[in-house]
Amino acid sequence: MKRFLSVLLSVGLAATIMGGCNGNTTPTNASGTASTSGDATSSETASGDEASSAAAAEGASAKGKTFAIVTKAAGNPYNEKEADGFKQAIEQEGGTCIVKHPEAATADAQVSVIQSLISQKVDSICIAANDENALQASLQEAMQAGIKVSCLDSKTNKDSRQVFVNQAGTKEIGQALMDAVLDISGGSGDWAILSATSQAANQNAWIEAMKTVMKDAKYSKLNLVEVAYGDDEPQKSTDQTQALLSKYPNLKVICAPTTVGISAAAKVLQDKKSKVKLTGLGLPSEMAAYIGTDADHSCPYMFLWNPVELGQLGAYTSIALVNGTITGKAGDTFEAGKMANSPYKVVDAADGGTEIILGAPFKFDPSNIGEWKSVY
Amino acid sequence: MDLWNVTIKTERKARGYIVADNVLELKGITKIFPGVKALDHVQFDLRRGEVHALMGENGAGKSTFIKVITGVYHAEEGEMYLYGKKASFRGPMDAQAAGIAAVYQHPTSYPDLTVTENIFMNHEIKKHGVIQWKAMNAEAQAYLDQLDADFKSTVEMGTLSVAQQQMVEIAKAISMRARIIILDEPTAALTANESERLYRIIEKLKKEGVSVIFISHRFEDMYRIADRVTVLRDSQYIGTYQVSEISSDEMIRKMVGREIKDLFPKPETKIGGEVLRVEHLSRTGYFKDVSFHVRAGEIVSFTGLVGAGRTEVMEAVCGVTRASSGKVFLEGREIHVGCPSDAMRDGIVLLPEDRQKDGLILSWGIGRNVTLPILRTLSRRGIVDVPGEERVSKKYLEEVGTKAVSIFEPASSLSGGNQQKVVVAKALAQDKMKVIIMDEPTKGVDVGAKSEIYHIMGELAGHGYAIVMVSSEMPEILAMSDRIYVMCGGCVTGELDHGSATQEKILALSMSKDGPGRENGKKEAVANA
Amino acid sequence: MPEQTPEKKQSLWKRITASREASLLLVLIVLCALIEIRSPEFLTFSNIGEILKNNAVIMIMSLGMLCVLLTGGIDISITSTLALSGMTVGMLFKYKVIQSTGLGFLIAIAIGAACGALIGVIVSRGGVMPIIATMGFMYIYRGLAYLIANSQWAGADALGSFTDFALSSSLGFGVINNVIMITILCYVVFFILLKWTKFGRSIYAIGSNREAAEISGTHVARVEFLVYLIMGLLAGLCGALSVTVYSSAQPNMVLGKEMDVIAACVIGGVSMSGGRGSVGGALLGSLILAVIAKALPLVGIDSIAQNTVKGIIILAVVILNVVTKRMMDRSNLERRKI
Amino acid sequence: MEEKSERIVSTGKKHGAKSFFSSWEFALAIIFIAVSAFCRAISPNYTPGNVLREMPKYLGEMFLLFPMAFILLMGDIDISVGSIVCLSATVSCFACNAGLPIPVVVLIGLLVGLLCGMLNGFILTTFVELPAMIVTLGTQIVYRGIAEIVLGSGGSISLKDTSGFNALAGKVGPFPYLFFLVILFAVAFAVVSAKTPFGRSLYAIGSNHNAAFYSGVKVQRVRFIVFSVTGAMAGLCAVFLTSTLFGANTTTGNGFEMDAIAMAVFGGISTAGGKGRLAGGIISAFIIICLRIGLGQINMNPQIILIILGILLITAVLVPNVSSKINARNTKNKVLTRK
Repeated sequence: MKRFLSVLLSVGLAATIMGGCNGNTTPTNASGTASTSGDATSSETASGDEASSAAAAEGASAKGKTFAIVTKAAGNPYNEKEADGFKQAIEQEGGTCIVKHPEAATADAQVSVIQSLISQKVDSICIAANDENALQASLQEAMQAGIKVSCLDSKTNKDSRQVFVNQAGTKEIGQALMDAVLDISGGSGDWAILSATSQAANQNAWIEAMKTVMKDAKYSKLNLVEVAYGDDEPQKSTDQTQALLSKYPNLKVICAPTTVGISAAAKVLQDKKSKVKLTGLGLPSEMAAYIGTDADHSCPYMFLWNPVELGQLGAYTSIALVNGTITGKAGDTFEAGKMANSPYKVVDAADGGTEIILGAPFKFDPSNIGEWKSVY
Repeated sequence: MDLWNVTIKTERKARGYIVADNVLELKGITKIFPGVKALDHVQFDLRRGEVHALMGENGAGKSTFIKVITGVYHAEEGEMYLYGKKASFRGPMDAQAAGIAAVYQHPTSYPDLTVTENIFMNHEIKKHGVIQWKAMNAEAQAYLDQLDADFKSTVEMGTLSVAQQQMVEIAKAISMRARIIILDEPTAALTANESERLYRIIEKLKKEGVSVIFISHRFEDMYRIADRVTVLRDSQYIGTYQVSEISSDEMIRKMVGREIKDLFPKPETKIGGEVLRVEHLSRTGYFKDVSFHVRAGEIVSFTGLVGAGRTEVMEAVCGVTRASSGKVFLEGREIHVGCPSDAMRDGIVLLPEDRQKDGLILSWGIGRNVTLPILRTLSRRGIVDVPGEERVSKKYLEEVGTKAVSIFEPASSLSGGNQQKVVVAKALAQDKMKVIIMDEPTKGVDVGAKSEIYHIMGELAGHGYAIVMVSSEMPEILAMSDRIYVMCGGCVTGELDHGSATQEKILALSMSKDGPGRENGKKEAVANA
Repeated sequence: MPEQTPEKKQSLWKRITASREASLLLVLIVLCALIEIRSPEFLTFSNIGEILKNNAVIMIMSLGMLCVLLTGGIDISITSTLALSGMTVGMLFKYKVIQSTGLGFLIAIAIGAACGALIGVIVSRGGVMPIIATMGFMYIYRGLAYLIANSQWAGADALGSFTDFALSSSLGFGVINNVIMITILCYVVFFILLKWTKFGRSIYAIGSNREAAEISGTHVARVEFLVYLIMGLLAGLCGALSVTVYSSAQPNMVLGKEMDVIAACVIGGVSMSGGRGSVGGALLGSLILAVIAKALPLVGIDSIAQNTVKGIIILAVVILNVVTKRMMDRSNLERRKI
Repeated sequence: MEEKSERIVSTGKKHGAKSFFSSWEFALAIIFIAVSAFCRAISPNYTPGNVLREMPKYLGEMFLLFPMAFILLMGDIDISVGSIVCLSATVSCFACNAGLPIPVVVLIGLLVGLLCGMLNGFILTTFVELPAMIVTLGTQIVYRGIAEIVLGSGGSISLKDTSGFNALAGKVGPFPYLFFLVILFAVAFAVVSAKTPFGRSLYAIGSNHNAAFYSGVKVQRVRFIVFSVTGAMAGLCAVFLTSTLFGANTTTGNGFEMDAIAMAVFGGISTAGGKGRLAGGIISAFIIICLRIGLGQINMNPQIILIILGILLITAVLVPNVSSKINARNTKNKVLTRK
């Protein structure tokens, strides 16, 4: 038995040390890493030459640098759009982009992704966190390793990031959703929230924002009966919605600030031809079938920002951080390519850190859903 | 009364009446397993309506030969003729279709299914693909009645005793309208009167023109029931003889290939003081108020019908199961045994009845099997001293004369007799041992090995161990034991000493009342394990 | 022996405790009654319909799992198979490769059957322990589902007419919803299969005594293969079903639900060592789980406590079963005259 | 028919050099070298420093591998470990936030794990008829469920003061404490399983628990001990997980049980019990870890990595089976040709 262990250990050390020697001789450049990755990753990472050609065209402020984006989970179109936007922007600027989807939608899985990125000596990491605090250790390690760390879509705590790229001011989202609820309910009545997982940082932030907004007198007739959690699973979301309906017979509005939850709820309501109406945050491509003001559509209108743009802004922020244009302090400003409200400004966030706000949430209604459903 | 009129009721195409005199004939059968030649040019023939005994030591190839006939194995060489026509079975189904049915040593039943399903497995009564439960239950019950069985066809197989399960197997054979029925050691698990009942059934079958191949280690079976006997030895064909014309000594010589002088060597040992005393031991549902004692150097045997509670008593004494009341004394001091390890600590060692299931770890080397109970004593600072372990196991295995290539040879590759020796060695290795309880020590053991085991018992007695033997075999009981306790229905119905004991007395005592089945007891023991 | 005491001698209570199905039915009825008292809207036609519809997937798959467990095996890859087939169909609709609902179902079932067949070969021919083989395929099929999805979902809009299937009741003669109808059909088919066909009985035979089955000429390997194939086939069907029911195909569909399926079977009295269990048991087991999941929010138990309650009930049911069996054995022993 | 002499001829050591080189563990060692070399080739960043830095994330799971190997050797299984990790991580986080000193927090973590394990053991040894699979399935759901209740609607907790746990994540040179601890436990468990009476009794129970019981092995006591130890080890795993995640949530430890079982089985430990050696499990664990790290560094799609692992697992079991079948056929033919 001990013999086997000794075999194992000696072998292991031998292999790694051998590795070490070679490691020192070969220069580690990340684009090389990307290109060795085979077809599996070619779908995700830029193939090197394309990037460099793009770089030649542009003023190439990111040439030779590697930028990584870590999404919340694989197999989710919203995250994919985000990543696409990020990639476009980076490649336009001539940098190399690494898109990393964690194995599962957990902070645990994201930790190993970050660790791997540190090994690859990327220049910046832009991450949509699955848990606000769980990533602190690894992200701080990354920053110590000289990697610029920013978050987008869903933030980490202030100590584990330099800046947070916020899709829309948490307050604005809360405000917009509350007004929607007020408007759809006709000013009074019971309403409920259908959220994603109970530990999703951004969800909880928006829910808090809504609650604070609700303190205002004009919402006094609204009565929030329950916050249900659908865990971003269609089945659980469906069950939860049905439970809400049967529990609160005179429920008027459900607000689902999650792309999975809202489509599940929309289906339930529409199938039942229920009088309960729905609003929240959802992907046009998923929700097109449900949006309409008439009786047989369950969702009069909903909100979202453009995930592609969010990704792009994330990319420009990363570049700005890497080039030292910004340090993540409030007051810094930077150019974000051809984006609408460029230049962007770093402002103080509620949690004591800093953030960059993409803009106000965008409203999708029957008038414009048709054109957007094909976009994202 | 005619067994077949039962089956006629079922609409299944009746097979044409057989004219050929030789129902079954095999020539030059050779079967090879990885590295081993299990059958070497064996020949055999079976006449219509005869009972043909197949004798031979364990490992002689009897079971393999049967499996060839029933199509489970496919012989590399040789032909088989069925009713004069050349036949070759691709699988058991072909054999069944050809009217060959086998009742195996360990009933190959489905414990979770009902008797009906067991009887009709693979030849269910179907109406366009749909199983007809009513008809099947009725027919199954009819067969059971023919065999005057004492249980219903809707009972779960797992709840029946071995004897009852065998009856089901035979009913199955009849239900398949088998013209050739193979009984593989049917009496091994049966007591005298259960065997008698089986004999009657076989005779009934004979009258119907059914041919029976009968495998057994008991000469009394052969002489009682068989017309001819074929002997195998070391996977070779030795010969076929008229039972009426061959003496048991000849038989033994042909089977063992050598002379065995006195099968039962009972040495005159001086009997010492009392070692084990059991007082008013009871276990709800199994046995009640059992008291007995054993003295040093004494061989005491427990006998009675299967289900009389003999095994259960011994298991309770050794802590396999808990007795509900009663006291156990070892050398005058009361002991409390909660589990086998306690019993071993005190010096009581049980050689379980089913050595394959409870006695040995078949996948292990025989050496390791021997040392399993004494590992702690063999280890220094918590680490097992492997060389020492191998020395010890080798010593004791040789002491009982185990025939094996090495102590690393897996127990599964040994014959029944040698396996039993390993179990004995395992007991001997425990130096604390004072009392050794052997449950059916010669069950499924061939003649040669039997006498060796008797030798060992004699020696053990000589060394002053107190020996308890549970057995159903009259000859060995009468020959080997100093005193005999007879049990029936969970109670000790009598105590006889070597001089006064006779077969008649024992039978009388063991049938003084009828007792419960034993299967649940076994099950519980397993559950506790 | 208890089995030999005639049935009529036993009291009704004994007969109920003796039959697993009966006692489970009792539990279910009591459960429903209690919930009904707490919240009267529970036993409404629509609500029951919802329960059946949302749990159709679990209920159907527990049929396949029943067969697998009966042979003494286990299959933890089913939800991955489900995701793979469901996702494929979803994508086919999304990219307008197919339009017809029927074709969608056929493809899903075919894929499921193929997955099951592969497992069947590995287990029955390759002699790999079922738990290991299916654990491997759990990763493999789930991974494939993700690759096929390629970070896309098939939403209601993309699926188009396929989603209507779960709404209409064309199969149920306009009364019973299609999904529920399919569930019922599956149960009828399997009830017949297991009770009245040779194949069904040989499944029991293998689980009860493998060697005996081999000796008495049952084609063990073939039956085992078929069992896993059937399991996969049902998983494929459920893939299509869950896509229509939730009108969305996502690669992480019903992640980790395989344990619920196994739990349903075990609660239903299916032995994990094989040979024991019935279609009725599977039905009741999955129904009890479904009712609990549905009822907890209604009776005001915080949905956070749902899992705890579920787990406790699983443990309680299996332990209770052991205890009652022991008690019956003891009473039988005491009835014996010595 | 092989020659059976009257006396026993003890044919020397069974585990001779030959059997060592033909052993599964040796094959695994080779595979390990191959994998290291492969990763080295595909990723320039696969350096000792990086590997050691990325390892702790995975090493924690090895605490589950060791006892799981014991359980599998006994022919049992425990699928509740992942949930035990979740529960004891949660509790120790609460304890830490309550301001208790870190040693106490660690002890609490271990204690919670131990208690969960003991509950498993208690149920399994009191109701021996129940298969471990279903019992641990039940407790799996319950333990995670309790964690969910404790965590409340937020569903997650994070350490207020991370300094204590930070200390646990410390390093000696490039080697994290965790690494040494894992090696320590690896040796300890390996020795126990291979060299001690207790270890032998594990194999005995797994091979034939009846015979083991009749031979004086206290089967149920052994099972209870092993399941309890498993719980405690899960607690240890939880503590170190917390030291990297600075918190816990309802998904903590998801699927750890499957990883542990996969490692053990890939290491040649049969789920049927009685077969395999812990060394195999340990080597295979390092193989899997290195493969994950290496493929991760070339940014391979995580799903493809999972597929690869799945295929590896199945082939690892399939290949020996098939080859043994073929061998059997060959030897048979040999005999045929000899005569």
